[in-house]
Formats: sequence, structure tokens, C-alpha cells
Amino acid sequence: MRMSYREAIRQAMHEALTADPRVFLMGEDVGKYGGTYACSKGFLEEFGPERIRDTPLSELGFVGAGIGAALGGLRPIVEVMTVNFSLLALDQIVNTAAALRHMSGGQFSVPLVVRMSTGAGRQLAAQHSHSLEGWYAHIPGIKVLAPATIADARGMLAPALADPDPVVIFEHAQLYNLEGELGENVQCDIASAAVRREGAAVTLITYGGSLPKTLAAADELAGAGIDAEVVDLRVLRPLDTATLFASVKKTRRAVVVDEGWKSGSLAAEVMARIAEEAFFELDAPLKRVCSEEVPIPYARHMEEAALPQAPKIVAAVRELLGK
Amino acid sequence: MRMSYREAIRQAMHEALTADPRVFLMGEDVGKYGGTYACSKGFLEEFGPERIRDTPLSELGFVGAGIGAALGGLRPIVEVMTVNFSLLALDQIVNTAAALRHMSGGQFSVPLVVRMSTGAGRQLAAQHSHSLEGWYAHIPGIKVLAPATIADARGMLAPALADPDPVVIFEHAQLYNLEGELGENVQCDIASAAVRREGAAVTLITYGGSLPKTLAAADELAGAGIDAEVVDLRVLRPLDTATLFASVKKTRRAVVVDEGWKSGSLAAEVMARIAEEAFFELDAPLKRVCSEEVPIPYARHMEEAALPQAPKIVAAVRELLGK
Amino acid sequence: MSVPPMIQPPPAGPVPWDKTFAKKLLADMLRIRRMEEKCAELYGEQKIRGFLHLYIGEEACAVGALHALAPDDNIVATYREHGHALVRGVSMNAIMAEMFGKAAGCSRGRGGSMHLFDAATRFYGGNAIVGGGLPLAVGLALADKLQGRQAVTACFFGEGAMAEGAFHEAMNLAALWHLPVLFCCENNLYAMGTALARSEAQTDLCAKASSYSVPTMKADGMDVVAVHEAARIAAQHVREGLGPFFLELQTFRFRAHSMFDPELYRDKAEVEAWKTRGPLHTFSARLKAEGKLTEEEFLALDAKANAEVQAAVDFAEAAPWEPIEDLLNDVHTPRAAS
Amino acid sequence: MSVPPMIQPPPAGPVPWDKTFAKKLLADMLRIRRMEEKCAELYGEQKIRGFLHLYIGEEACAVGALHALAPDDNIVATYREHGHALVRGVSMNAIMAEMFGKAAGCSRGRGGSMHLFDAATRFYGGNAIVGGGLPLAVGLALADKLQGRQAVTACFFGEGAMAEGAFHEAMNLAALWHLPVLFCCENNLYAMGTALARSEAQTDLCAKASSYSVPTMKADGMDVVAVHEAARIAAQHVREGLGPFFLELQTFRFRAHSMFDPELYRDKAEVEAWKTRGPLHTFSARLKAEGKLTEEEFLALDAKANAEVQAAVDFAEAAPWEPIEDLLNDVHTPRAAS
Ligand SMILES: Cc1ncc(C[n+]2csc(CCOP(=O)(O)OP(=O)(O)O)c2C)c(N)n1
Ligand SMILES: Cc1ncc(C[n+]2csc(CCOP(=O)(O)OP(=O)(O)O)c2C)c(N)n1
Ligand SMILES: [Mg+2]
Ligand SMILES: [Mg+2]
Repeated sequence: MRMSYREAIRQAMHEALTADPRVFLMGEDVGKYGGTYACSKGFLEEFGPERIRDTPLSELGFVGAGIGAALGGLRPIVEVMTVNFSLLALDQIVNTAAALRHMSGGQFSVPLVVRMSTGAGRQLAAQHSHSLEGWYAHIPGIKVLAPATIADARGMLAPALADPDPVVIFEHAQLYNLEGELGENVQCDIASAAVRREGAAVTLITYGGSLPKTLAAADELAGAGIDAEVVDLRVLRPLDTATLFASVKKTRRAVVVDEGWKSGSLAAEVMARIAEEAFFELDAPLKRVCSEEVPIPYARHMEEAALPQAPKIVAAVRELLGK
Repeated sequence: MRMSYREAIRQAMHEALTADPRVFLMGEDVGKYGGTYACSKGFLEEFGPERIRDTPLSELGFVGAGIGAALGGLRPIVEVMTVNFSLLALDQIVNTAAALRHMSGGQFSVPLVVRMSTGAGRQLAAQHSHSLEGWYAHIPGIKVLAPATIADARGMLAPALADPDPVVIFEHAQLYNLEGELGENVQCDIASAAVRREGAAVTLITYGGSLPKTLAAADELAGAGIDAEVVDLRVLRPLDTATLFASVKKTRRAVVVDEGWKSGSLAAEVMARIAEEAFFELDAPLKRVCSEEVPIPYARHMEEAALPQAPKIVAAVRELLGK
Repeated sequence: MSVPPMIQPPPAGPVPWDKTFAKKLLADMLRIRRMEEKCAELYGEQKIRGFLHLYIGEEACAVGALHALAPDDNIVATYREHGHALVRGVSMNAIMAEMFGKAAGCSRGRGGSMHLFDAATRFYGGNAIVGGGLPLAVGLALADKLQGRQAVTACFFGEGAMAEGAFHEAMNLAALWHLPVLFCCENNLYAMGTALARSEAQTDLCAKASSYSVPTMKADGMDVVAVHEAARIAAQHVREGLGPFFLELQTFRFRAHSMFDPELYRDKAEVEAWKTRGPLHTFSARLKAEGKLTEEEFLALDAKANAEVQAAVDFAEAAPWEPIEDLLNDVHTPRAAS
Repeated sequence: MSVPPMIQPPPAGPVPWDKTFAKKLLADMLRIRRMEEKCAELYGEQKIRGFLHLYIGEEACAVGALHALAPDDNIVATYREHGHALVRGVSMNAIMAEMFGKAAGCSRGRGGSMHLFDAATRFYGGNAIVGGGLPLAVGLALADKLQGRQAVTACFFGEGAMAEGAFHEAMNLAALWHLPVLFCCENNLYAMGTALARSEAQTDLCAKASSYSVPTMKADGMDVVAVHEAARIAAQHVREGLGPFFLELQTFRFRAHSMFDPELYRDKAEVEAWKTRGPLHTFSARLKAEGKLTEEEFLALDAKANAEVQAAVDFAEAAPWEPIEDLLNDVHTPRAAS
């Protein structure tokens, strides 16, 4: 069945709300407005205001309330409109959601799902274009997911809700309109990375909104006779390094593509893992294509220049391979 | 002159407050209480409540006010009691302080200094033991400093205040009682890394509260005939990679020591830089000694086990060198 | 501490201004309206992109309030700030060029619609984080106070922002430290799709603000006279060193929240009802009735606004793009080589 | 929306309780006092480490309030929560072992003094982030409401927390959604070294809380009778589904903020003056005067408390350390292998 990423997210939530009375959706404009990205359009009418709960502009407050609701026996899906605003809620995520089970000696688990859009590319400028997945992936006690395909958009929510601990799902804002085929079986795991394209010359490692760009780059490289393997991390914490190492072992070269700013990016972690555990598999330095170290500018040409793009990925691979 | 790290911080602030009427200190309990770490003891009496400004518990508010005050022509030193509470203020730091100059097309610079204590080691448990320097080092538009010596504690504030852009200074809570000699010349740069110990067998790269542990490890290694070079990053953003690469070129091996949680740590960035730019200088995989991936536990033995310690550093080096 | 006064707005009556001043404010409202109508059109043509939040319907707020302020005062606004920037004195050319993403823009094309800035007029932006400007305003006022500058910092924000912790912390700091901040809440009843009553337990915003020991006043934000007279009293209070003041301007946006908003959350009828109170036609009708404006004068002002808009578009179109090599500029402040 | 009532506390008079209940509350205050005195001593011996925030002087608050709650209710507290945990029913052994960092502790030694937790008594901690528990309490209450549980969530916090944005957001959410939260502010006049008047523009905390359309009441936090009677009324209000309630308990801490605090910010005389109102001696004197307690009975209660403390220390001393190999336990919830 053909559908959009947005619709896949919507169906996943619809299914969860229908299947489990403990599930509810809470966030700014999830109800009357229909969701900033229209992912919950029609839900208010269908499930009512108790379960499709519009919140005031209070990110710290309603994320914290989500934690409490999870402790109290519910299965909240908290939508933070964008990762940019999640900075206001980080204290609750880091100091409470992620730490509570541990601090309580294992007494209190927090079965909370937080969804948020992320990323740049729509000329929304410096305060609305962050890619902070790497920050979240630094925090012990949470899982971090980055669905980059229709199947993952459709399939990741159910296991996230079934997880007894907090799970943060990043939906890249550029993906909502992506269309693709969805198979019959919508189940998927939230543990493994996926090889999205097989190849032997180099491993391109990426996730989220950068996957389409990376696949486009791989296509272009194929045209030039360079056979790139593309690995989609899918799960940003914990990292499935086995899949990464297997690919690197085969190709002996890796380029990481990550929309985060280069310094301190998630790409750095991927490179560190390879440099510490698969060093002798490498025939060449590691490389990365990340965002430039600049608050994302508004002007279209400047924004484009600031972000990873297929041509940059192609150029990085060519440089690495010396072709 | 012999003095403590705390006293060095205090003298640096005293000098700044005396020299420049635009400088003022603001934060929770900096005044009447004398500073949580006693770094501003006596200041309220000396400089008065306008310039030694106790704030309510409002991290987001007073950090934002510091930004505004900097815009308005002052040179605020904002003390956030600990990095743990700075999570509440991250929005203002990331979305305003770091981005304002860029968003305004270069019209408004933010000459703000934010000081905060960081780190674990005093059995303060999960919510009071973060080491998030790596997060801050990810943000374009700010500089991040980590004084690890008496000289840097004394010397870094002046250039930070002279900087036209935001500077965040991390003081490791375990360092305040550290004592050492301070030379006549208290000037220092906020651009370069420093080789704290010369050696040829391996480069140990670290910063902040981990420096004393790393130096202790190097001493122990020396006893075993392993001659380690110790590089103190000092400046976490931007990284002085020239100094790093020069050392790695000499020793051909590196171990990074960082109190941040391993995944997504600043150590990862250091490793990524080496793996991308000094790969062929390396004779061995990169290694790191970081905090274990667990919210820091209260119990002393557990906390000790969770953090980098000299014996772990020694073991990592020995493993790397196969001796 | 006792509860601070809720100050009564001045009584309605004939427009208490001379013809010149009245026409000036009408002209400014027209300039905003025509500029934004053009922006909406240009958005359709993809000349302007990103988020575009129109102020149409709320013009009396910015115009009335900003004309009560002095050049030395500081302004802090939100992502819905085209009107504020324009009335404050940022040239329409620079605003339009900014929306086009050109280097001739008031933020060199780096900011776009949500981040208009102008040092010359002490216009501290444009902020796309709801509530994000409030602590900033507190700091600007603190700097003024500590330096003995007798300026007002006026901070504009929507009623939606009042649910944010930032509002609470900023109000308390300003009140506690008696800072010269004029808090201007533009209460347009909706925060995106969320009506006030669904976001605040206390919908009387002045009652809410009073709890910080700050005096408050409500004014009809559809009436430029009411806004201006209220803002003058409020600004005077702040300028005299009596501490912060909270001014609620009751208004309504006629357009969607942003160009992406399908407006599912409110009835057409509600919008139409508010449109009957539109600040442009009510004020011009009143001026006409009082003999302070003729239809010809109105048409001339409107033509002038349209001409300014056209010139701004031409300017923006013709302006060059910033070279991509300059991408990393303005992350840090350049320093003289030492 | 109209301003909610500030409810008058019940009038003072003879202790309105039978002997058994009165002695129970006195005993609980004694248990807290003796336990904490011991903790201070053990801190000197480095048996207890990290931060230790003593509740000494404030015992009437936890004892009076928690005895007004039911087992089904939820409790959320702060880093100054030893008393709350104990009165709620966490065993002194488990508390003491926690402070020693032993695996027999109520948080398996992972939390320490600031993070006492107990699922069995619905004691949701211990939170070392000022204001951090407030949103959590809102969520617990929301879960109860949505699941039709008729429980109260009582959230304790200091007056210092009221400056945090978290307070504001939590109050508004609770009031807006009519959630069963009992906000218990322990106003001990200082947040570390910062006196209330130097942190809040509005020092009447009930006036401040009223602005969220929440009914409020003040009670003498040094008087366990006043606290209990007020808390009963407040809890009843919440339990009946009438929405949240804000209770201010006016109290004082007799000791330093933490073991690191040199207490430069307040006079000895101020502390001594408050000590004359100490909750233990005033309540026991009153009971004696009313013929509800004899000196022998008092001494017996005290001896019992001391014995319990000694047993707890012995228990904690003897308890084994958690093996270091278990370090990574309880980061995630173990799941049955699939
Ligand atoms: C912290 C934060 N949360 C959410 C958003 C998304 N958002 C942008 S405008 C807006 C509504 C704000 O409403 P209000 O403050 O009333 O201002 P108005 O748009 O009505 O002028 C929202 C939710 C944001 N920009 N910042
Ligand atoms: C967010 C945050 N900021 C600062 C601190 C440091 N701190 C711990 S307790 C405290 C004072 C809190 O005062 P109050 O809320 O009145 O509670 P009390 O200690 O008086 O019981 C401060 C500033 C913290 N733990 N969390
Ligand atoms: Mg609004
Ligand atoms: Mg207090």
C-alpha cells in the first residue's frame, strides 16, 4: 500500500489509541489544530479531548506530566512540536525520565514515548532547524529512534509503547511528505540498524532525514562505478554496532552522514566506535558529512550550503577513494 | 604563590569586578550565601547588591537576563550553580546567546560569560553529577572552556570577559579544593590546548576534572616504564586540533579520558577528529576512558566504579600497548 | 505585599490627537497591512519562504504602542513582528529584502521573517521561541537600570506565551528588581489552534499578571487610540522608575497562524465578527466622522503605502544574494588581528 | 474567571484529637527528629555522604499533612524528604540503609538522601531538582483522573521552587485540567541563603497561587494540629474532584540548608526565635496541659524513637554492599527474554 510518512505515523498512533485504552496523545495543538504536521488530524473527534489532549505552551510542564502519567499507569505519547522546543523540557527528560528507574533502585519505570520533529531544510532559520538527536543519544536510560522510512514510521511506535522505559522518536520534518510502499507486515524491531543498499566500496552510515540524500548519493556514485553500501542507524541509542562493523569489515571505508553540526555530532560517536573497535578493518581515514558549524541561516542557498547534501556526500566519497 | 582553585576563581572575578564597572556577577546564592562553592565570599559587602546579584531559582530567566544585559552594554558573569540546573537554561543559551549574532546578520554580539560547576565524585547521585561539557561544545556561536589548573582558573576569566561572544566556563566541582602554585603572570589564552606532561609512548587527552586523574595515571605508567604524554584540551570549543595531532604524530597512539558518558561524549569528537585527520599517524586503535552508561549512583563504591579513575586509565593504556 | 492596581484605561471619546498625528498612525497601519498582503502573495510565488506569520488585524497594537515609545527605548518582539519592525523605523526595503533572504535585508538574509533585527532603532528582534524574548527584555532593562539610562524596554508577546515558565520567571525578576520593562501582551485569543480558555486556568490575563505585584491595564487592541493612550500611561509609569507594567491588548488575527495553518480550530463567523472591528476601517471611519480625514486623503495614504511596498519588492528583487563563501560569517564577532 | 477563595484555616483551640492519634503524630515527629539528629552525626563520621538536607524544625509539616492522606494517594517530595518518607511508611531501616548507600536501602543505595523512593507506599521520591517534582505530580494526578482512581497526589516543595517556571507550568496545568493535586508549599522563608523577599516580588504565596484559579489556605507549619486540620480540608477538596488546592505551611528550618552551608545569611537570633516555636516541644507541652500526655509517656515515645534509630543504624551498618558487577543494573527495565 502506498502512503506518506505522515500517514504512516498517523496510522501507527491510531492503532495504538484503538488497541490500548492506556495510550493517550498529549502536546501543543495535537487536538483542535490536528497536529502541527497533521499527524493527528481527526483524532480529537474520534478519541475525545481526554485522550487527545491539547496542552498550553509549557514544554517542561507537559513533558513532566507525561512522565508522571506514565508512572501512574498510562502510556502517554507526548508530542513536542519540534526538537527546538524540547530544549525547554530537557531537564525533565534527562533528570527525571531517564534517571528515575535508576535513582529509585529499579522501583519505578517510565513507559513514556516522546515524539518530536527534527531537522532543517525548510528555511525556518536558526531557532527552528536543530538536529539534536546526538544529544539525546548521549543519555543513559532512554532509547532514541529515528524512523527514516515509511515502514519505520509505521512500525516503530508499537514497540516504543511496549517498551517499559522512555523512548524518544525523532521524525525529520522533511520526511512527512515522503511517499512509499508499505508491506502487509508492519512490525519492526527497535534494536537494529538496517542495510538499505548493499555495496562493497564504501559504507555510508546515516539516519533520519539524511537517508534519502545518502541513497541519492549512492545512486550517483553507482553511476560512476562506485558501489556504496548504505546503513541506516534507525536506533540512535543504543547503537547497533554489530551491523556497522560488519559493513565496515566488508567495505573497509566509511563515511558518516549526519545533519547535526559536525563537532560533537552523533557522527563523531559512530566514528569513535569504529576507531576503537574496528580500527584494523579500515583502509582509509573515516570521514563525515555534517552540518556546517553555523546556526542554520534563512536564505535558501545559504541553508542548502549549511546542510549535508547528496553532492557533498558524493564528493566526500570520491575524495576518500581518490576517484 | 600557593593558592586553591577556588581562590584563583575568586581572584579572577575580584579583578574583573574591580577593573571594569560593566562587569557584574549574577546567580543563585552568589551574594548573601557567598557562592555555593564560596567563590564570591565577601563580594556582596565589597561590591554591593547591584553588582553581586542574588537571583531567585529561575535558571531560564536569569540566564536570559544575562544575555539581555550583555546586549545592553554590560559584561555579566552569570553563575549557574551547577551544569545539572543549566538544563533549564539551555534554550536561552542555544537559541538566543549562541544564535543571536548570526540571526541578526552580525548586528548584535552577546558578550556574556556563564560559569558553572560540573562533574561527579562527591556522591551527589544521578541529578547532581552530570558532565555535559560535550553538549555545550556542540553549539556553534559559543566558546567552551574547562580550566583544570590553578593558572587556568585564575587566567581564563579575563579573556572570556574580553571576548565579544558568549563563553561558557566549566569548573569541575572536585577541583575547587585543589592547591597549586600560581606564577606572577596570570595571563593565558583561551585558544590552545596544553601539553601537561611530555611523553613518547602514548598520548592521553583529557580536560577539566579528569586532568589530575590522568596525570596520576601517567605517573603510575612512568613507573612501569611507559612514557605517556598528557594533553589538556583546556578549550573544548573550538578544539585546538593542531596540538592534538602533533602529539599523536609523535606517540602514534591516543587514549581519551572524559568524565562524560561514553556514547556521544566529547571524547568521541576528539577521536573522530583524529580518525578523520590524523588516521595515518596512528599505529593502534583509539581508546577512551569515560563514565559508564549509567545515571551516577549514590553509593561511594558504585560512583567510583562509574567514573574514570587512574587505574582504569592505566589499564586502558596497558591494553592498548599490550604491556 | 499588597495587590497592585488594575488601572482603568482612559475613557473613550473623540480622537484626542491632531490631524497630523492621527494620519501618521493611520498611515503606519496601512503600511503594515499593504506590506503583509504583499508578503502573502509573494509567499505564494515562493519568493518568501519558511514561516510567515501575518499580523493583519492586529496593526493597532504595534502602531499604538510603538508611537508611545522613544528612540532610546528597546523593543523585543516575536516571530509575528513585521509590523513592529516597520513602525519602529526599520525600512520596508530592508524588511522585504530580509524576507527574500537577501544580504540587503535587515538581518542580512540570515534571519528571515521571524528574525528581523535592527541595531539602529534598538529593535532586538524577532524571536521564534515562544516566550524567548521575555528574559532578554529583563536583561536589557537591567542593563539600563545599572547604567542609569532612563529607557523603557517594551516586550511584545502573545497570550500563549503566558503559559511558559519563561513568562513567570521574567515577570518575577522584573518586578522583584523594579526594572523598566513594559510587558505588552497581544492577546489575540489563540495560540496557533489553542484558544485562551484551553490554555490558561485564569483567562483574565491582568489578574494573572497582578500576582507578580505589577500594575496592569487592558486596552482594546482593535482601537489604535485606546492602545496608544494606554501605552502612553504605561510607558510613563515605567519611564518614571516605578517598575514594570503589564499591558494587555485585546486583539485578533484575521489570517491563519502561519501559511501552513488550515484553521480548523475556529469558525469563519468568529473571524468575520472580529473583522467588523478591523483597526483600519474603524479608525479611518472615526477620523472621517470627526472631520480629520477625507476619502481623498485616505486614498492618498493608501497609494503611498502601496508605492512603498512596490518599491520594497523591487529593491528586494534586485538585491544581490550573499555569496556562499560567506556562510560562516557572523557566527563569531570578528576581532582585530593582534 | 473569578478569583478563587483564600480559605481561612480552622480556628485554634484545644487539640481536637483523641489521645492515641495525638500521640501517634507526636511519635512521628520524634522519629523524624531523632533519625535526623543521628544522620547529622553519621555525616560527621562519613557514614552518610553527599548532600544531606535536614528537616529539623519542620516536622509538623510532613507529619500533619501526611496523616491527612490515604494509602492510595501519591506523594511527591524534594531532596528534604527524610521526614516525608518515614511518616509515609518507609521503614527507618530502609531509609538509613539508603543513606549508607547499601543495597538494602529504599532505593538500593543508588539514590541516597535526596532520592528516597518507595513503590509500596506510593512515595514517588525525592527529587534533587528544585521544582522538578511539580510536573510529575500533575502527571500522576492526570493518570488517576483518566483511570477513575479517586486519589490525591500531594506534592511538597519549598517556597524557593515557586520562582521556577516549572511551578508556573504545573499549577496552570493542574488548574486548567482540574486535576487532583494538593500543592503543599513548605515555606521556610529561605531557599539556601536567599530569603523569600529577595526571591519573590509577591511574598504572599497564597496570593501568588490564587492567580491560577486555585483555592488556597495558609497554616502554621510549626503547629502539627494546624497543619493537619488544614491538610484535611485541603485533601478533602481535592479528593472530591473539585480540582487542585494550594496549601502554604509556614515553617522554618533550624539547621543549615545542607551540611556544606556556613549559614552566613541569617542571624542566630532569628533561628533562636523560631526555635521557641519548635513543633515538638510546643505540641508536647500542649498535650500535657490538656492532660493528653504525661512526661513518662513522652519519654517512652522518645526512647522508642531512639531505639528505632539505633536499630536502623545497626541494620544499615550490617547490610551488605551491592556488588560492583551490578553497576549497570536498573538503567533499563529487564525484559523477559523473547
Ligand atoms: C517554545 C515554543 N513552543 C512552541 C512553538 C510553536 N509555536 C509558534 S507560535 C505558537 C503560538 C503562540 O501563540 P501566542 O503566544 O498567543 O502568539 P500569537 O501567535 O497568537 O501571536 C506556537 C505554539 C514555539 N515557536 N516555541
Ligand atoms: C533547579 C535547581 N536549581 C538550584 C538547585 C540548588 N538548590 C538546592 S535546594 C535550593 C534551595 C531551595 O529552596 P526551597 O525551594 O525553599 O526549599 P528548602 O531547601 O528551603 O526546603 C537550591 C537553590 C537545585 N537543586 N535545582
Ligand atoms: Mg495568541
Ligand atoms: Mg525554603
